[in-house]
Parts: sequence; structure tokens; C-alpha cells
Amino acid sequence: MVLPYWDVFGVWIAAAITVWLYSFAFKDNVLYKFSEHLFLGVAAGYSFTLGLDAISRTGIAPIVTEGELGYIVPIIFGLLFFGKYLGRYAWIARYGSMFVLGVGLSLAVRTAPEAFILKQVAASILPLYVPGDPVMTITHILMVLIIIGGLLYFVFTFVPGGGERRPTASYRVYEVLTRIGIYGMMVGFGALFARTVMTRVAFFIGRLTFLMSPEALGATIVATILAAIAIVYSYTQERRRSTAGSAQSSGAAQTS
Amino acid sequence: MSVVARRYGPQAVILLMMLFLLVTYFFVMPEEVMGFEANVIKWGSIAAGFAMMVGAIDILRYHIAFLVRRTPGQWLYSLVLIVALLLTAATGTIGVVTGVGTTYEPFAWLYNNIYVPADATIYSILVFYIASASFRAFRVRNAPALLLLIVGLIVMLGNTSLGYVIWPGFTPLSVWLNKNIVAAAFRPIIIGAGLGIIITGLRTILGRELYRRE
Amino acid sequence: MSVAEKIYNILSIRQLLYVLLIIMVLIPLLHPFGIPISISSRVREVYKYIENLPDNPKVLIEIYYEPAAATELEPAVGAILRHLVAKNPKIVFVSLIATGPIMFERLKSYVPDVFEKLKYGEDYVYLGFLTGGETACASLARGIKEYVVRDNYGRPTADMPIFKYANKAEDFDLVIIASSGTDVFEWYVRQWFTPYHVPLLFVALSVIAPSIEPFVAAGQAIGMIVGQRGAAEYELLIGKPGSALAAMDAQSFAHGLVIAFIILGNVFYWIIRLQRKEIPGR
Amino acid sequence: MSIKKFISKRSVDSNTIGGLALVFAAGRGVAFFLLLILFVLGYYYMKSAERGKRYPIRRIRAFEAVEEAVGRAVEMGRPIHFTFGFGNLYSSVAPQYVAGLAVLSYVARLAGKYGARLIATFGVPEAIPIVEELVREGYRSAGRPELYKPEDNVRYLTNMQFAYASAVQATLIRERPGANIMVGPFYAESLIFAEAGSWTGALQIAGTARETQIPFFVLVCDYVFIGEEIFAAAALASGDPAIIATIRSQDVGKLIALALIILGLILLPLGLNLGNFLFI
Repeated sequence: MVLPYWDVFGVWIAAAITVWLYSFAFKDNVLYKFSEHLFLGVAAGYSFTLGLDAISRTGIAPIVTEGELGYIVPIIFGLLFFGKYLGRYAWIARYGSMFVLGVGLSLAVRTAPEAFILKQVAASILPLYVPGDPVMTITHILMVLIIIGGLLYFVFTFVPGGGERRPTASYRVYEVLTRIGIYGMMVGFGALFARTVMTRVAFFIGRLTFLMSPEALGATIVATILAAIAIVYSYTQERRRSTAGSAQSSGAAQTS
Repeated sequence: MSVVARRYGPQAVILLMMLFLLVTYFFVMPEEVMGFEANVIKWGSIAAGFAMMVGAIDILRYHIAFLVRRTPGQWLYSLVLIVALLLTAATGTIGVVTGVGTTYEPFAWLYNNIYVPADATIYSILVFYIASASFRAFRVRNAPALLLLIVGLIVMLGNTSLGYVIWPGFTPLSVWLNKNIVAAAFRPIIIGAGLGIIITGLRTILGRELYRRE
Repeated sequence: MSVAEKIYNILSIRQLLYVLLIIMVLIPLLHPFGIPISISSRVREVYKYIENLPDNPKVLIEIYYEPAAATELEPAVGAILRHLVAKNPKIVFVSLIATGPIMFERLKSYVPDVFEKLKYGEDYVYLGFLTGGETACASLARGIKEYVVRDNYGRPTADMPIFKYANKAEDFDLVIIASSGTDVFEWYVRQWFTPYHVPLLFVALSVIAPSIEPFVAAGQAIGMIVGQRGAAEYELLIGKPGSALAAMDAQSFAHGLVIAFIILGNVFYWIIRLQRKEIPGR
Repeated sequence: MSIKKFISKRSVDSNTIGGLALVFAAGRGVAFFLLLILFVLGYYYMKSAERGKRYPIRRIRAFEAVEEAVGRAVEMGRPIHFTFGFGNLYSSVAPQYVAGLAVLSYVARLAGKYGARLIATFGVPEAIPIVEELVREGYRSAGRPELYKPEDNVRYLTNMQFAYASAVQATLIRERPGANIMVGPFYAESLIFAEAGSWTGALQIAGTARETQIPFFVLVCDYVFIGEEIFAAAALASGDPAIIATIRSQDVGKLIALALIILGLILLPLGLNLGNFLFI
């Protein structure tokens, strides 16, 4: 049973870490460095636990309970990762990497033709004339031009005239189409940048409402004051280091 | 022997797995072969479990070195990391061993009060970075950049009530842009990426990737 | 140094922009203005669909998000629950993600008025976290009581009255999936819609929406509530303004500030460039 | 052991008369042929390159900037930072890690050549052995093995997304690299690195094939590899003409896609949707 003051202490830590991690945007400071290392420590411990869980629940359990002897294979390859501590034989750890990479690459390569290429090609086949709907017709024509132009932009070796500006007809068509492709991509990038603002701000609002919640407000105020002090401290540190630095470098050449 | 084991062994592992997982994907296979294929895919995450443990041990060794050497301005932080890592790993291991998993009280405390808030905070720190990038980097130096800016403004205005107050047409225009032009703009990038993935797979099978032959 | 350059240098101090941002988001949170927002046809369609559901509808709700995403997804689920509760529904909650149980407890404290009116075991039940991803999703469709012997709180599901009405996929009138990821939507399309044609409703983050748009367009889902804005619109439709609507004002202020930074950044950049005929430092 | 023997030994049901039961899984026949064509072409172009045939590549400005960035960092007496993302090698973005590792190997060789201090941060635990070897090999092949210090050059941070991001942005501010090169699968942390890198005036070159993150690199970084360009950069980074030649088969793939689209557009008004025939 976790005692209540552990919960209160937990909320304080959560509020303090939230403020101190945000402080990095203003200036890197000692409290950010503390929160960062605390976060990294817990994350590394959590990653260790997930690794252990993956091994015991999906690896060892099938062998012990269902007698699936095949699962010994990944456990052997997994153990090879510890080979890195064997000095001369450290290279056996590469077997572990390549074993895992083998799965990842295969999953990617076998689905790529369907999901990345054929599905996109099928979706690019649009009616260029939509009776009774001029807006849709223009939209589809524009979309097809952007797709063709974009594809040409990514062609590396078949460039007419090897890419130098030469007034041949094929080069001008290539130039116009790739320009349309680039403009299309810019529309895509602008829209995507704008769309992510909503989700980021929503997360930010979530954090702010937590910081302003009654049980966290006290810790938030204290943490903010401490953060301000830490930021001022790191500015003074920096000024002292740069004045000392310039005195020293005017004397001796700075060692790289 | 060591050259073969060092150089061609790992390549053979990838070749074997790629061939098996491609054949089982593209051709109708008997039931037990498909069961075996599902296992092989799980094997990747099991072996990776060991790598995650080795990774955590590497982080520990890296920071213990700072602690031992008393590196000024770093050893104290490394001590904080080491304590946090050992505590979380210990409570996590107890949770896994006793079968309770991540609901083991002390581990849940560390997870809910340190990992979760920190994770949400670093994710939402992006709001600050979007603000300063918008002022400093969103520069219109040429026509494509101008188009990027205009579309960005339209979609942002279309997403919030702000746009509605100025001109109700922003939202439908932004929906039209996203559903049509933006979808089309990303198709060539996705097709290109698909081709890059396939050829990277080929190069890795033929042992021409990640190996230097000097 | 011209006036434009002085202002430009001041505005280039990023810390100043960040303080401005914090203020602009805090003001509407502390004192909501209620800027009117248009109701998109997409959200209105979902509202109409739920409004036309028969009395005591059988609904399955998948809670598949982690704490960070709760800010955007919880208000939408809460608003839909407030709308459903008026039709005295039978709801089976389930989570195919480990963080599900924590999120379900948060949901109960987010809409306590809904859970007061529902009797556990009779009107609603929470199955808790089920491992196995898509395979678990498929097994649920074939029969919940047979697949999940104990609910999230360890109680046996065999003698719970709710399963007399809602046990197999065919019994359900609607399946709502609230997720921060994309794969769980595909699981339910493949395991619940394709074989049994159970209507699906997606509740998703705005950054994920484009990748699940095809499912709605292909008719495999009846509709989609996207992001905080979708939740705010739904709160307006059911006449119960909640945290999403208050956040909408903060969103508008934040977006307004980002737009201002973009415009100002370019205006000063071009003024200085025209004055000096070359590009100021990045 | 050829595939045929393996298959026929496990033949399916009664209707397979003895021998081979190679039946395509539903909807994947065309995909298989496309993959086969690309593999065969790739192998063919590689073999022809080994016999001396060259395929010139159009300029990829970001790739040329890599050597400039390393040189500039050395002149400023500042280190070079490289990162290729977090996650696991068994995920389907594995090819993007491979592209990142190939560019890392190239940057390590440049660091050896210019005598620069390289800091490689990453969050992929299974890649630790590969990164250590590529960076050591980079310095060694440039004749500067003494510059390789594993604890400084190779930094595995953690495979948890935002713990990794908080550590990398701190590294960018504290180590003040002169060049910040980021190639691989990036998620929301792309803008965190690009923005933090820009505060210290580093020359930034970035690339990813995860299209949702390309906008942030395009906006903030000095040079960008867009989508497939990270795979072309990985080939160029190897400096091996045989690998560079395989880019040609990627181009043929694009021409096939182009042809299918144009054919589809022509057939559509005639009442025939080519899209349905791509998934038999």
C-alpha cells in the first residue's frame, strides 16, 4: 500500500521535472541537467525492464510452458550481444545486430512494393474529367501533375543532359514538371507543419493544466523560482567563462 | 576461419531470414510454416530484448566512469542517473519476475511520476521550438517558400476558431488542400522511399551495406 | 542601425517569444473567452449517427492511448459518453495497450456524472489490458465472455448480466476506438468490420487523422472525431462545454501567435534586406 | 537448398500433384514481380558497374555539403555531431537506419581524414556493435586510429523517444558541434534537434524518409535529403561504384510507376481501372 505522502511527493517531483525540463528552451541550466539525467536513468531502467520482459514473456515462457524449442534461436543470438565485452571476440555481437536487422529489413522489403508503390500508384489514377464538377476536374489534373512532377524530381540517373541547363525540348519539359512537383511538395510541407501545431499545443495545454492543478501548484511555483535562479546562474557562468576564455586565448592558441 | 565467421557469417544470417520471410509472404504456405513465420517475426523482438539490456548496462558503465573519475560538473549528475537507473531496473525486474509486470507499486510510482511527465514535457517543448522556428526559419526567400508559408497559414487558420472569425472559408479550404493536394504531394515521396527500401534490402543481402572491405 | 533592425534583434531573442507564448496560452485557460467555432460536417455526422442509435444500444469502447495523448482524446470520449448515457446503453470497455487501465481510471474521474448512472456488471464493464494485439481483437469478436474469463478487477465475467445482451460482435450496435496510434484502427477494420460489418467510430489525434482518412472514405468506419477541435465541436453539439472547448480558445491564441511570428519574421527580414541590399545574419 | 525443394517437400493439400505448389498469396502476385524486377535490375547494374560502366548521378546538394560541413567544423575547432534516430532494428523503418549508418561511416572516414572529433549519438540498442565498428573503421581507414575514443565518439543514449531527445538536445548545446548531421527515421524529435542545433550556429544537414518529419528539416536545416535522397546519399557515401549503380534500378522503378500511372489515366475513361489489377 503506497502511503499518501508518497503520492503527494510524486506530484511534486512531476511538477518540478516538468518546469525544469521546459527551462532548457530558455537556457541550459543545472536543474535541466538534473531532470534530464533523472529522466534518462528511469528511461534506461524502463528499457532494461522491457528487454527483460520481452525475453521472459515472449522468449522463455513458450519454451518452458509450450515446449517451443525454436525460441532458443533468438535467445542464443540475443546472448551474442554480450559478446561486446569479450575484447578480441567483440565482433560476434554483430551476429545479434544482423539477426534483428534481418527481421526488420524483411518486414520492410516485403511490404514495400504493395504499400509504398502499388497502393500509391493505384491512388494516383484519378478521373481527369469529372462531368458536372469543374472543381474536381481541375483538382485531379493538378494532383496528377504534382505526382508526375514529384516522381521526376526523384529521378537521379535519367536526367536529360545530366542536369546542366540545356535548351533541349525534353529538358524544358523535365524542368517544368519537376518545378510543379517541388511546388506540390512545398504545399504538402506547409500543410503538415501547420497540422502538427494543433497536437503540440494540446499536449502543452495538458501539461499547463496539470501544473496549475491544486495539488501541483505549490511545487510549480517553487520549481519556477528555482529554475529562474538556475538560468541566471548559468548566464553568469557563461559570461565568466567567455571573459576568462578571451583573456586566455589572446595569450595562447586555443587547443582544439 | 575468422574472416569467414566475421565477415560472411552475419551476411548469411540476413540472407537466410530475408529469403524465408519473403517466400512465406508472397506464396501460399502450409499452416505450420505460417505458424513458424509468425514465430520468426517475434524472434526479432526477443533478441532485441538482450540488446536493450546491454544498452542499459553500457549507459551504466558510461556514467560510472564519470563517477570514478570525479569529472567536474558531471559526476554528480551521473550519480543521479545511476541511482535512478538501478532503482527502476530493480523494481522493474521484481515486477517481471513476480509476474505482476509494470503494475508493481514502486515501479509504477517511478513510471507515473518521473517517466510519464518528462515524456509529455519533452514532447510538448516542441511548442516553444515551433514558435522560435516560425519567427527565425520560416523565411520566404523564393517562390516555393512563399507557397509553403501561404498554405501553412491557411491550414492553421482552418484548424482553429481564429480562422472562423476572419473568414469561414478557411476550414473547408484547408480540408480541400489536405484531402487532395497534400495527399498527392506526398505520393512521389512515398513511392521513392519504397524503392529506396527495396534496394537497401538488396544491397544488405549482397553484403554491400555496413561492411567495409579495406 | 535602423529601427527595423533594432526591433528585429529584440524579437530574435527566443526567450522573449517563449514568455509571450506562455502568457497567450495561460490567459484563455484561466479565463475562457468562448470564441465561436464552426461545427464541421464530419462531427455533425457522428452526432447524428449516435442520436439515431436504438434505445439501450450495445457499444464496445477501445481505450488505446497513453497519458501524453489523453489531453486530446479523453475530452472526445467523455463527450460521446455523456451523449450515450442518455440512451441507457450497455458498454463494454477494453484496452489492447498496457497504459489502458491507467487511462480508464482517469476517464472515470473525467466524467463521474456518466459512471454514476451506470451499474457495473449490468450497464458497463471494463475488461482491462489484453495482450496479443490483433489476435486478441479477433478473439473478442467471437465471444467476449468465453475469451476474457476475468475483468480488469479480477471479477469473473461468466455471471455478469451485461454479456447476456452484448457478447459477440453481431450483438454490438457500435464500436468506438480512441487511439493515439494507427495500427489498432486497422485491427478493428479487419477483425470486426470486414467479417461482421459492425459500425466503427474512430477517435484520433489530429496528427494521425490523414493516415486513417482512407478507412472513413471507404465506408469502413461511420466517422471520425479528430483532435481537440473535434472534441470541442462535440461538446458544443451536446450542449455540455468541457475542457476541450476551453482549450480551443488557448489553441486559437497559440496559433494566432505562431502566425504573427511567421508574418513578423518575414516583414522585418524583407525590410532590412531592402534597406541593406544583403541578408542579415541567420 | 533451393526454394523449390523446400516448398515441394511441404506441399499443401491434395490438389498439388507432387512437385511445386507455388501459389501466390492473394493480392501479392504483381507486388512479387515488381520486387523481382527491381532485385534483378539492381544486381545487373551492380555487375555492369563492376565491369567499368558508370551511371552519373544528378547533383544532390546536401551530400556535397557533408564534406564542407566537416571541414568547416575542424576550422572552427568544434566537434561534429551525427545521429540516426531511436527505436529497434526489427521495426519496418530498419532500411532508414541502414541508410543512416552508411552516411555515419562516410562521416567517420571524413573525421579521420580531417582529424575531427566525431560524436555519434543514437537510440538503437541493437546497432551498438555496428556503430562502434563503423566509427573505429572510419578513423582507422583514414590513418588516424589514435583519434578513436569509444566513450566519446559512440554514445548510445536510450531507445525511449523523448529521453533520447532530451539527451541529444543537451549534447548539441553543451558540445557546440560545428556540424550537425541527422540521417535516419525521425519522429516528433526532428524539430527538437534542428532547433537546438540552430542555436549554436552549427551547419545542419538532415534527411529522413518519414514524410511527416521532412517539413521541419526543410524549414530549419541548411541542407536536406528529402525522402528517397537519404538512400541515394547512403549509396554515394559508400564511394563504391557498384553500390552507386544500384540507384539506377530505383530510377527504373520510378519509370515503371510513372508508366503505370499514365497507362491507368488513359484506360480509366475507357472504363478500366488499372488500380484493381495491381493487387491480383
